[in-house]
Amino acid sequence: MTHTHSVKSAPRHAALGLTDEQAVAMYEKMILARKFDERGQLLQRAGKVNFHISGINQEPSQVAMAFAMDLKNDWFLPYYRDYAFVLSLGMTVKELMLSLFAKGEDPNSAGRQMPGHFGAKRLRIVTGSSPVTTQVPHAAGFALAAKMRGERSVSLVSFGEGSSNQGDFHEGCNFAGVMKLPVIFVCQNNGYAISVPLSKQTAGRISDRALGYGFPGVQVDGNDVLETYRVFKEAHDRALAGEGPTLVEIVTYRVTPHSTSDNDLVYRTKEEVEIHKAKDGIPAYRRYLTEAGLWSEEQEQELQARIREEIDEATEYGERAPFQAVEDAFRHVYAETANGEAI
Amino acid sequence: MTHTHSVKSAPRHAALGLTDEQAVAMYEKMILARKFDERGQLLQRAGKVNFHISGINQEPSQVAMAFAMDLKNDWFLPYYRDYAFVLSLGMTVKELMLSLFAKGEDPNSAGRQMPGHFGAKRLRIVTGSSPVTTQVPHAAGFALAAKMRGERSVSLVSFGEGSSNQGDFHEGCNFAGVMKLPVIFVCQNNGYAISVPLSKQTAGRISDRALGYGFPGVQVDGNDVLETYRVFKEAHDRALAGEGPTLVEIVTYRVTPHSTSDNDLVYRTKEEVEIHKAKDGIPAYRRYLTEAGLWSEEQEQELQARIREEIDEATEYGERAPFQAVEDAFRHVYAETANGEAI
Amino acid sequence: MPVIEYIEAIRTAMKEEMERDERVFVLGEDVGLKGGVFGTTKGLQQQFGELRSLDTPLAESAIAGVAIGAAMAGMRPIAEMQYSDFMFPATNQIISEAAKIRYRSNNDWSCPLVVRAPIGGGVFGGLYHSQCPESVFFGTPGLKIVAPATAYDAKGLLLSAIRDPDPVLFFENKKCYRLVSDEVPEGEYTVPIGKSKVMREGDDITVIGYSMPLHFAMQAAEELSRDEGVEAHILDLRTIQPLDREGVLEAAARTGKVLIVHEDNKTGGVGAEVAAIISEELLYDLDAPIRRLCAPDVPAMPINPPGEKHYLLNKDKLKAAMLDLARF
Amino acid sequence: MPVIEYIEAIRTAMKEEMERDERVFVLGEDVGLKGGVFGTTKGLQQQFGELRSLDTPLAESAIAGVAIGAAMAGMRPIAEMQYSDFMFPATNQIISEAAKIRYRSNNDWSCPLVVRAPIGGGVFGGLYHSQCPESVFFGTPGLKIVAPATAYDAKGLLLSAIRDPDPVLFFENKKCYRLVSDEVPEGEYTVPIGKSKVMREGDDITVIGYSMPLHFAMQAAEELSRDEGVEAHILDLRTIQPLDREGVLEAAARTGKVLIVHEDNKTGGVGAEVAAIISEELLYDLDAPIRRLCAPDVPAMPINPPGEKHYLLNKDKLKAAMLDLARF
Ligand SMILES: Cc1ncc(C[n+]2csc(CCOP(=O)(O)OP(=O)(O)O)c2C)c(N)n1
Ligand SMILES: Cc1ncc(C[n+]2csc(CCOP(=O)(O)OP(=O)(O)O)c2C)c(N)n1
Ligand SMILES: [Mg+2]
Ligand SMILES: [Mg+2]
Repeated sequence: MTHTHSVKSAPRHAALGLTDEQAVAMYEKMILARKFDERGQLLQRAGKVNFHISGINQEPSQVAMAFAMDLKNDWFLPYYRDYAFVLSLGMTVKELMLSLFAKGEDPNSAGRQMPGHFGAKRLRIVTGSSPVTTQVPHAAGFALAAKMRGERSVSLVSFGEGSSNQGDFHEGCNFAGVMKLPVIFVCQNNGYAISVPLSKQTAGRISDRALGYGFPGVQVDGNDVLETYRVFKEAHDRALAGEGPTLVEIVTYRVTPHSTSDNDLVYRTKEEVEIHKAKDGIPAYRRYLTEAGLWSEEQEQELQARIREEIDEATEYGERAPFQAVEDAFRHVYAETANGEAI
Repeated sequence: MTHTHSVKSAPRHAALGLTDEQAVAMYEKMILARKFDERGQLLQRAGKVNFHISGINQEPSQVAMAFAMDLKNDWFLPYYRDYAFVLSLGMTVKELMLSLFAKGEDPNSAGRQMPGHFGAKRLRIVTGSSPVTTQVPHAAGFALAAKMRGERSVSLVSFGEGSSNQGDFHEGCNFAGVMKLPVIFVCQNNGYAISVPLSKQTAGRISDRALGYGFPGVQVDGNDVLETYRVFKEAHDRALAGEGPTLVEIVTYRVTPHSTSDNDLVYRTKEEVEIHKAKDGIPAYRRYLTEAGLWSEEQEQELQARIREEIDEATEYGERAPFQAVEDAFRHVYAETANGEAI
Repeated sequence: MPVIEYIEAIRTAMKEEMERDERVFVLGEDVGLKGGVFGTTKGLQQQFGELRSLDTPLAESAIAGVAIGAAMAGMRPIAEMQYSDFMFPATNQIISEAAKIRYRSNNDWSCPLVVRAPIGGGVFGGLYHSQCPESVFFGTPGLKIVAPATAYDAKGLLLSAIRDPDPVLFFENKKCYRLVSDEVPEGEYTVPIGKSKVMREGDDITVIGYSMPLHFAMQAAEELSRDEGVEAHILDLRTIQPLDREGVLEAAARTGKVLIVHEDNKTGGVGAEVAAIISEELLYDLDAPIRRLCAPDVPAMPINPPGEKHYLLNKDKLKAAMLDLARF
Repeated sequence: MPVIEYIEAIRTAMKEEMERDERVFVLGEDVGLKGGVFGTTKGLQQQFGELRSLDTPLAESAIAGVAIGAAMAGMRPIAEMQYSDFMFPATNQIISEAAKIRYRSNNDWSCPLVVRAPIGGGVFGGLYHSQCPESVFFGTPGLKIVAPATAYDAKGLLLSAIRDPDPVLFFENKKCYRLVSDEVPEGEYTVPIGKSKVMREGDDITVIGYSMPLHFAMQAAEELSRDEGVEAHILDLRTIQPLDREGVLEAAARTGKVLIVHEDNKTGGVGAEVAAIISEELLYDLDAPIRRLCAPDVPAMPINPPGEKHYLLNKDKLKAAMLDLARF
């Protein structure tokens, strides 16, 4: 796929159909996600929570993909690093904190699942599990349901590049391809699957795989927010136009260890990480907004303060909230009747 | 991949490195397989056996791929239509008949498995099962073992185009690709998976899938014996040279119903089948041999007679042979010690 | 009431439910024009179109996974596995996903899915067209599993399965398809999931089982009644998960002598759990050790006819075991 | 004799066997430089190189399938599943292939493969990092399944598993990794597959189980001995397939009161088969109904600490159940 940035006079975001408010909102979501994520790391180090898994450095593209979607009609099947994505879909920091602290009020799983296992029907975020890539055929199933019911709905599913080597990737993509279903497959290629670098995962290029399923595959620099938005917008348009799926490979890099349980310096160097940290898409996007006259130092400080407060409150709330009562720990294996019996 | 038939003076087969004897032997194997297969159909219709599954029309390319292999060192993982392939590897018609009649002497499984489930260690033919595509990662495993032991051995695995949509295709190809293993993946694309046409299996081209695993994919006309041989020879050379796997998509057509249990006219027309029957690669190859001065009407009659006799004998032998004794029916779940106990 | 074949009962259930509820659709390999390799979905594509009787690519994990997605989206998919032997590629989708969706989301999401799969041997299908995979899925909380033995139950349980808000594995016995026929009401009725059924009353021995072997038990029981004066009490579990504890205990208590039968191999089968439940609850009411008559612990039956026969249960094997127990 | 950790025993077994036999290699996710997510393969890549401690792509069906191919080719692969929760994508390769290769080829081919997978909870891993998948594979003829509880058995059984001519599933308990240490001889020794071990002798009640819960049983037994004068006889199955029938029957007969324990959920678990065997063979020697103490029939434990604790067995739960049985 080739493309040109055609409109000369309008700023890039406007040319892509984004309002100034949206362009700014995107920035705010990135920062919110980054700060939440940093807090998660702190809380784990402080021994307040057992585990945190980070999406740092992947936020710019996650926000971009969310903003290209139709929040009222689409279906979302994120993976565990998608904090910025789900925050952009309407999940709150408080909800993420409830999940991080595994508390009963957590809408994702009532503190049953690990953090990063998103799910909230009200936000059309589909419940996810730990075994990677199982959500890929589910996304095809949501799209099939939409097609059958004649709904204008697209499903977006994301996963890592390691996970794209599972059979379910192949089967799900092929199914969606042959039925021309409205699905956007998103591979967030961050270079590692725990300790295993891309070079040991595959000798091919992930985006090239789409060809074998009969639909387009696009590689995009995840640090380039607006270009990522453009690619998703196009994929979304194709899906709605009945042209079928698109595979988007977001090229990014995992700057944190795999999770708080991982020591990444066993398998890569600090230097390598630093090189990629320097390419962070957030400052670049901030510069873009500043140059476009949409952002200022004052706004930045206001935002940082607001977010800190939001996260502080959420942290406190999450920490204090009760766990799910143990009497309820075994409920919902099957549907219950009105009086609480299994049917 | 493009290629030219370069050597002008020498006949095509010689230019490819095939001796006259080999060129003729290839023809004989095709006829043998065809006649065996026709007998299988007859036997089923006569009620002598319960089931037959046919490889008719796929023989030319199956023979070509066998002749490109090193029978002493390579490993072979065929699928159920590969009669011509296994006959070319050294399995006998008698052995195939024993399998068709499910008799105890059948080297493939002692009459435990359905016909078409090949396996014979002495011929380096790896035991296969019914669930399709499981053999694909096995082929990578054989190649990995060869690599570890420094053996000059290639593994060849075949399967249908429907089967290429299983997760194991993806996982096996990707594994072999990333480790540059000496494997030849062979998709015998015969247009149908039971009743489901290619157009409902995938919107992509099978051979294009190789790209996503970082190795070449080639499509070849399975009715063109010598071109198919050339493609396999090249794949074999690449594998031995340490250049990794090749995916070969043989374009062919299933002229018979899926098996003797299938009525294909429910889902396709007689006309469609006739068109493809007319493209049979065997007469074309016979013409080639005749024009090259290697084959005559007399030789043809001698061959037909010889094969008829061989098949008659094998049929009689197979029919008369005993079933595996029921006392042995439950043996070999686990290894036995010398005195017949499970260890 | 019309007497119809077991396979016809299954087809009718799908057809009627697809007429009643447009969320219901069937997907699988060859379910479309061909109507399935056994003919179970015959006519559905003609009546309901390509989308609702959907030929899928040859990929069971996708069949299950796509169906799970569609179920979460509010549809009522029936995923057909061509043979139960071929559902193992879908294990991860069934066990990690379908079974856990409600629980892991604390009831926010659910997965009203039916997976239909033909089990059992006796069709000269050999190792991979004859298996009983029950024990693989049995014991996975979050799944329901049914395995009807009669046409009546096949239709009634399939309607219940389709309407059930949770994932149900529907194990239909391919040998029953055309061998078993019985009275099946026209139109709607359901057989409740989780309830066993007394097929025959008797006071001498109790036979507990499910699916095809029960027909051998019934034949054997008639002969034993006639020839030996032994009266067998026969319980069809019908649902194997959740097991009908009360039904099992009542049937076992009735005679104090229990024979459990299934075609799945013995070790680790459903019969072990039935025996364990009885030995947990009824130990002092037993007049004989709990016996199990099942397939041998061998991967699956050979295709050659003597080997297949040697492997499978039949009326005579049942009769011998039942008589032996009666005489204990 | 040196006292070492359970995880160290596993690592040592692999290391020593890789030194002894160059056909042995380990493959899996992160088993190379990282040495596994638990550290089980630490140092192996440094010692044996990239091929023999092989980082695979993230694809369990390929890990199993490639290992099966290599095993048929004459190698002795050890396939590591990062968590047993993630081995379900490999189910088809394990059940349809590894388990049936010898049988289907009438002994022409074989599949000497070990699949190692960490089972069990108590590490705040939640639904998908805590499961016990035994019941899924248990009952599949052609597979052997071991599940050691001690460092000694872990090493000895792993050596036996690697040398076994058939596929062995090696279920190591991740909670045991660093919690359990015991005396382990240096160098070579094997623990036979298929033989249980009496961990403690006693005449009042019999506890039969495998893996982590046995340690709770041992602690509870000491307290019961001291406080109540109840002496428990404790049998470690060690191998869950094939079950040691004689060992089970002997242990059950010793006291006539049997409690079966495992962390896998109750219904359809290994305990059901143990109960069934006893009720088949020893009915008249029992002084109490056969009891089972297992995880609840719930998909898996929640990650939140109270929920996890509520789900898991522990010394107190064992003690209460053992005392109750003793008093029966
Ligand atoms: C089926 C399965 N196997 C193994 C794991 C353990 N695991 C969790 S994350 C992970 C690496 C995933 O890498 P990638 O897909 O690249 O995503 P990333 O974490 O890099 O974002 C692994 C192996 C799992 N969750 N599921
Ligand atoms: C996992 C699995 N699912 C279903 C089947 C049943 N089945 C046997 S052959 C076949 C079609 C195979 O089609 P293709 O791969 O194109 O090979 P062909 O028969 O056309 O040569 C199917 C669905 C099977 N054997 N294995
Ligand atoms: Mg990654
Ligand atoms: Mg085909």
